[in-house]
Amino acid sequence: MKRFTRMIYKNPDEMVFGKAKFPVSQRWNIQIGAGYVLPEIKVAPVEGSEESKEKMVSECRNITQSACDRAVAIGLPAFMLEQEHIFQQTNNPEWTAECTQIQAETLENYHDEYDIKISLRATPADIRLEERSPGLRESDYDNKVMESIEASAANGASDVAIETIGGKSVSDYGIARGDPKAILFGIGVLGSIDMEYMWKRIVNVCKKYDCRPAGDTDCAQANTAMFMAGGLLDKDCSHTLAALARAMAAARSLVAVECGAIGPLKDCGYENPIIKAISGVPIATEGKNAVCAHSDLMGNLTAAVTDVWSNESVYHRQEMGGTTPEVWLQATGYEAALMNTALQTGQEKVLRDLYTLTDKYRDPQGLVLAYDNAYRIGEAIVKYGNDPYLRSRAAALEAGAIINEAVDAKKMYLTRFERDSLDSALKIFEGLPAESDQFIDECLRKYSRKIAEFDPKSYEL
Amino acid sequence: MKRFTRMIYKNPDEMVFGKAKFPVSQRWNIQIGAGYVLPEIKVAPVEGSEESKEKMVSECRNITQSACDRAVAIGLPAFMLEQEHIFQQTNNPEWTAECTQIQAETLENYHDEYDIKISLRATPADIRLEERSPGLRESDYDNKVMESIEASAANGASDVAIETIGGKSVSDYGIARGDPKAILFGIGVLGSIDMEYMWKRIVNVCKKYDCRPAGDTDCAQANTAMFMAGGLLDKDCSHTLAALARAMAAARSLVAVECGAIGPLKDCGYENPIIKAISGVPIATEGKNAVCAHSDLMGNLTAAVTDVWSNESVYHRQEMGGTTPEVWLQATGYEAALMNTALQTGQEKVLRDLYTLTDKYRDPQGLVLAYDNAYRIGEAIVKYGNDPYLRSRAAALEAGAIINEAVDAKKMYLTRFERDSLDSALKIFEGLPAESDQFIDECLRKYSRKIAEFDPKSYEL
Amino acid sequence: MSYEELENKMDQTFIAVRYNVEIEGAAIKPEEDLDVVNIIPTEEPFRAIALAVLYEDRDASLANVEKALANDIPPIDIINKGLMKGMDAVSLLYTKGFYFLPDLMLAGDGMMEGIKECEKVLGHKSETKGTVVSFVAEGDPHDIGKNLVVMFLRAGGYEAIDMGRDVPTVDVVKAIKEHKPIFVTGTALMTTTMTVFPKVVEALQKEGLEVPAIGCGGGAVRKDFVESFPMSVYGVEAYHAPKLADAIVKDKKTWKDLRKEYADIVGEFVSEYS
Amino acid sequence: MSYEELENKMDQTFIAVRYNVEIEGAAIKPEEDLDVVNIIPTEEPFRAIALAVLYEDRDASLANVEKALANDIPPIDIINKGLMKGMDAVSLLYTKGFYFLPDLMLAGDGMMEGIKECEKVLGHKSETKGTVVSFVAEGDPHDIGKNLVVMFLRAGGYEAIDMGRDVPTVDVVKAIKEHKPIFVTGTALMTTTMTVFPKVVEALQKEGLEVPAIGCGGGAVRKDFVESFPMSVYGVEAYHAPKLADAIVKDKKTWKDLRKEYADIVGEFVSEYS
Ligand code: B12
Ligand code: B12
Repeated sequence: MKRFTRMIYKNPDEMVFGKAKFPVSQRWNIQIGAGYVLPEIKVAPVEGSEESKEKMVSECRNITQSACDRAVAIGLPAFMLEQEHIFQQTNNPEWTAECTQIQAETLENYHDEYDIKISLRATPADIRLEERSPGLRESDYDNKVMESIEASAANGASDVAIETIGGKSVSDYGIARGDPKAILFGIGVLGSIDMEYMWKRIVNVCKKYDCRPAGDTDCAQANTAMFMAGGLLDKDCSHTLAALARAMAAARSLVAVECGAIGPLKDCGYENPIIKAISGVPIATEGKNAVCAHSDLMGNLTAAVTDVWSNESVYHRQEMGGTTPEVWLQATGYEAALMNTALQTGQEKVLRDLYTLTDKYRDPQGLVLAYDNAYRIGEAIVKYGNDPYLRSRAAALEAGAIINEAVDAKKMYLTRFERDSLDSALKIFEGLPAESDQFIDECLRKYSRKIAEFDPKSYEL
Repeated sequence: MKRFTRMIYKNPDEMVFGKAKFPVSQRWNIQIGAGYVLPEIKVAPVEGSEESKEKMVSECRNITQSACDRAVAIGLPAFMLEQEHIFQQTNNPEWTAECTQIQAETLENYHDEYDIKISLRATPADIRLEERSPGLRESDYDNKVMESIEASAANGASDVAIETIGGKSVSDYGIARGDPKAILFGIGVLGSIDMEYMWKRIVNVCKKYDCRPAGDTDCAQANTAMFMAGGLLDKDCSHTLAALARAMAAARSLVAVECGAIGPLKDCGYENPIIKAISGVPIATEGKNAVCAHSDLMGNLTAAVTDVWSNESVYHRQEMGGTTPEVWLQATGYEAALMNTALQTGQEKVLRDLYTLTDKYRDPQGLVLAYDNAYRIGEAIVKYGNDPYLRSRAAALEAGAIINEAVDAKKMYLTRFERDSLDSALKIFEGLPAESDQFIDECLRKYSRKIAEFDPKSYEL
Repeated sequence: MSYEELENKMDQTFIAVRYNVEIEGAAIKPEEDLDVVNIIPTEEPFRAIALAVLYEDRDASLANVEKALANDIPPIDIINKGLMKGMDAVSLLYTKGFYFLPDLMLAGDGMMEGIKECEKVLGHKSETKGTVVSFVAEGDPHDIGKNLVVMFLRAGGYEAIDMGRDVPTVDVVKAIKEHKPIFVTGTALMTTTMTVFPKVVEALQKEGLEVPAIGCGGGAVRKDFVESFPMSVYGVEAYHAPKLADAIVKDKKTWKDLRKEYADIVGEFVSEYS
Repeated sequence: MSYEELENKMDQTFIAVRYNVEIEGAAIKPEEDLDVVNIIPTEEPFRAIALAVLYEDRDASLANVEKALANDIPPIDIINKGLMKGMDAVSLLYTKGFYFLPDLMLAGDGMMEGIKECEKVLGHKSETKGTVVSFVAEGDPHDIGKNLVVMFLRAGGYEAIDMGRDVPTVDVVKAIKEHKPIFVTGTALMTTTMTVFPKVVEALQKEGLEVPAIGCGGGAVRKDFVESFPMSVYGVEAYHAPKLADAIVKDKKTWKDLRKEYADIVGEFVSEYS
């Protein structure tokens, strides 16, 4: 496995939505990152659809057909449909097979009739449970995940993505207690180890089919921190600490690309701009059109360098304006159209900068993901590119420096809680050992004892 | 009453979002059209809330509080809350009073605590029924509407708006049958007559209070046409005819301003850009963040010269990302933030042009509302400014010319249905009498007979 | 860069595809459509009568009917073999996407004109497939959807009693008692007026009355709401109304069947019914 | 214009106001907060024990408790007059917005450590306000919400049985039989796993079992869904859990009461309960 030790982008200004250094081609005449932005639609299966395979297949078909109907009704030239599997789909790979197949068929019909460009993303669920022996590796659940990935690839998915959960037990502990060391260990070390285990296999499976290995997000860790951080007035997780967690997540999610994933990276990876800067792969992101799913503090900023623009996920039901697959594809479709107009008229950098500046100082989490700062974090990562521990730590330190500079420049203002937790985290990180082995040893000793769910065997430690 | 016979804007390029020639000031430190765009949130009361005054009051309070909570959670500097009354509120003015009061109180608390700028818009329902004697004038329903407007003004609304329905009986007939003459009569003549009747009284009521008379939309007519026109593949109303109806609607909705309404004009008036060009008042509009309510074919274009950006209306219920007042305020709030960033950085004209060009050629309805074309239609209207009939006709002819020029330039492509209905409508309009009286006479003779609901007495004809 | 310069840089199809234009086939004469050929009678005077409806020519329609009546053609035949066949063809062309709503409305006007002439000779109302009662919920002024429903029902051969809008719930119940409809259609466009539907059902149940089905539709009405009380079925498109009525009349379907078989009955994918 | 130039033109407060910073009051010492003064005992050694919890000092907490036990202070008093008071103050500061979740977690760790010491002396588990069973629905891996619920319940003086995540429904029923909880909390973050809740209720009903209430919460769970079956109440925030439990234990509230009085019971505006 080749680690990234240099940046693919030469400077941040090169980065812009709709264009990636390494565009991806898929069936049905789709190119991603090749000069246009694709809108994405994703809808959660309705309650009850999990009761039988037939219901789930019909649900998947219905979501697909509604999305297609609206796409042609409003003239979208292209779109991506993602299906995030629920437990039952992944746990029963034949469900995966049939669901994927009906979706592929439906999409192909529209492609044939209207010449519309379509991409189908399948996202099997990572149903592994660390606390249930034998844990993350070679358990029954682990096998089902791989079988489902293969069933997706074999039955018409244009690409597969996943949100793996390696290291979650430790990072959860760290996030809830504001313990920066646990977060670094959970994300930077354990997360990266598990990524390698998963992604080498995923890439091998995809090679057998006309299906691309896309990417993985640190939903289980950095998004948990972001969720707990919540709005400006919430008090469950410091927003500066969440910003550091995000920076570390980039070092972790990069591993998928190092194993052969080619993008577009999955939508809920808010760390994706950093990975794009490092590796040049196209990315999916979400923001102001994902308010149905959750509230973030950077609804525009996340569009700045995106290639696929997503609604994250929404209940499957009726709105006054149509069904939710219709309504939310229209939402992301119109935003993508705006970006494409900018690309066509050569104004993409202006729009990118407006997107960015709208949220750059709304919250420290947005600040570190502004494309210029994302690039800086990327540089910090590749500097220590060969060592997952050191590169996550470097990412966190750089994110801290970025926040502190903005504070000094009187552009970012922090609450006491944010200020204190940042200072304390940076102090801890600065004092950590320079050797990975030593850090791992320390952490194993400390956290194996404190965290019941954490099982070093799941990471071959 | 002074009719507009000259344009307030000297050229289309002067028009941009967030700025109006005549900004409006309201309580709670709000300025509209004074250099920033306000997001608007509107939520339909849940089923069952109509059962009692107590339920409706509690529903209104709840919507308000949720919206405020999210506004401060994501750092919005300002927003507008609109409450569109349902039948029971308007029909029972004491409901209006109490609902408005609780909303004003709740907003004021947030204003006091957070220094957030807020505007409260009340939109009483036009519950008059032309077919139920004595019709639109001096019926019981008519009185209730005025009482509700007064109750809104007296109990804390920052402004009042309304969607009056004069002329609907005839325009409905015309829209369903593709009869351009009926549409012109219904919108241009009957609509304008009824507007005058309503708006002179509304402006007088508002003068008594710290409440602004805002505006009126042609929802009942032009939006009905737009709704029937639907998506690209729908077949209920020709999109070219809907475009002409929209142009006529501008001539009709302008009457509110001529009677003393000062804006921001109400969100669902897609004709508002034309009226802004003519009169300089600020406007509310809706588009890509109103997909919850309906699908239009110009989700970005409608933002180009807006001052208040609305979600139209959504079910009151839970999303994964919070309650709908929260979620949809966040949606409009983030878009308004983008526009405000553009204003701050001097890039507003670039963003305006991107918004416009994204939809200019998606559909003929968007084409005629692109700000340059909206301006042209405005010029056609003021040229015949003193005559409601002639100015609506001129608006329609100009809209037709705009579409035909775009077709000739090979920028707009029409279906046969659109082509034929446009040709036929323009031919009919060109052949109409040059005198209002003669046109009215002809129409009275023709449509009184054919349309059971139409009652000339409602228009003093 | 100026607006014009920006505009000139654009390739519009990159942003928005006008699929309506893209997929439009060649223009054909309506009577040459293969399915229409099978519907329009070959025998005169019925062919001329049907074609006048197909061509939306109200005057010609009237003249044809008058001539046929003068020639002692039975009014029932004029209606069933002529006017209705023309309208069937029109409906079909609408479903196929060649005809548009105004075509339907104008053809319908022509057909109704002809039927009225025939009824004058008959001395009574002509037979219909059945009676339907249509209303807009109390407190609701939105009536275009209802108007379309009524139009489609009439075009489909039903007698549709149009009760108008903002109709007091008691009046709806009264009308149901009076007309004993095979189907009731209710339209509401607001969350706060769709609550009338369960009230109608309750009132009917109290009086021990039943109708095969109440179709509830309109802008803000949701399927989950409509299915939360009995006797009702969620209606999606106005042109589904006669198909639902047909299913009731011809296939004796109940509201329970309609809920289950909706998409099959209307013969197309309906997003709300997966 | 370059990115930097654009950025330099901006007045950020025009776009986004950092209300968290704007409304922040002056820093105060936790023990000087007026409400905290009323909670923390003045008498030693209880004051020192409570303050150690308030300061989230696990080592000091343990040392204080050991000293007090050595001095023959009854373990029950150490828990109730010392440790729990400290935790009450911490919870209060969290509610007031001065303390944050990590404070709660760390103070909780300190408290638990102290309680364990006391229990060693007691020879059995200390009395709690009651037992609660907490689980994450079968097929659902999301567990942070549940972890918070468990933490808040424990901080509030309840024995919370943490069953983990992806818990087979039969095991939940078994645990309820075994522990006879005064309250059950279920967490599900997916539309397709929240359907476990009514199944639990059904299983209980089949066996003729009842619990005062099952609180159902989590990301994708909606109130309307939870209220579509009996015995359940929709839970919004994790810190509401002990308040709901208190209402059950102290005020004998049933699930029906909880549904009706939720906002009052938790003492704040709750958007989902208007
Ligand atoms: C045009 C319009 C108006 C016009 C109506 C003109 C007219 N000719 O009817 C006017 C201006 C009068 C109007 C007024 C108001 N409106 Co209005 N209006 C609309 C709008 C934009 C379009 C409605 C329409 O004509 N659609 C086209 C027709 C053809 O559609 P349809 O009736 O739904 O019918 C279709 C199907 O539903 C089906 N169908 C209908 N019934 C049945 C039955 C059966 C059996 C079957 C099979 C099918 C079927 O057939 C049709 C398709 O083929 C809707 C938006 C929306 N999303 O629906 C808002 C909307 C309905 N209005 C709304 C509101 C709030 C109002 C007002 C209360 C606003 C105010 N305060 O002024 C007032 C009402 C005042 C009052 N008296 O209470 C809200 C309702 C929100 C809510 N509470 O649920 C909506 C949803 C807009 C929004 N998102 O805010 N409105
Ligand atoms: C982080 C996250 C993950 C992480 C979980 C990490 C973790 N530590 O638990 C990981 C990566 C594992 C994950 C995985 C998946 N996820 Co996920 N995830 C999320 C996310 C972004 C945040 C969840 C979270 O931790 N929130 C913070 C906690 C504190 O909130 P909470 O649990 O809701 O608890 C709060 C309240 O609900 C309350 N509460 C909870 N229970 C109770 C009980 C009582 C009694 C009371 C009073 C209160 C209460 O207390 C808390 C607040 O104080 C949500 C988004 C969302 N809107 O919720 C999606 C979300 C839940 N995930 C979703 C999906 C689809 C998945 C996957 C299926 C995706 C996939 N195919 O890979 C997988 C699951 C795989 C599987 N095994 O089936 C969807 C579910 C959609 C649906 N079907 O309904 C969501 C909604 C995102 C979305 N909009 O698409 N996810």
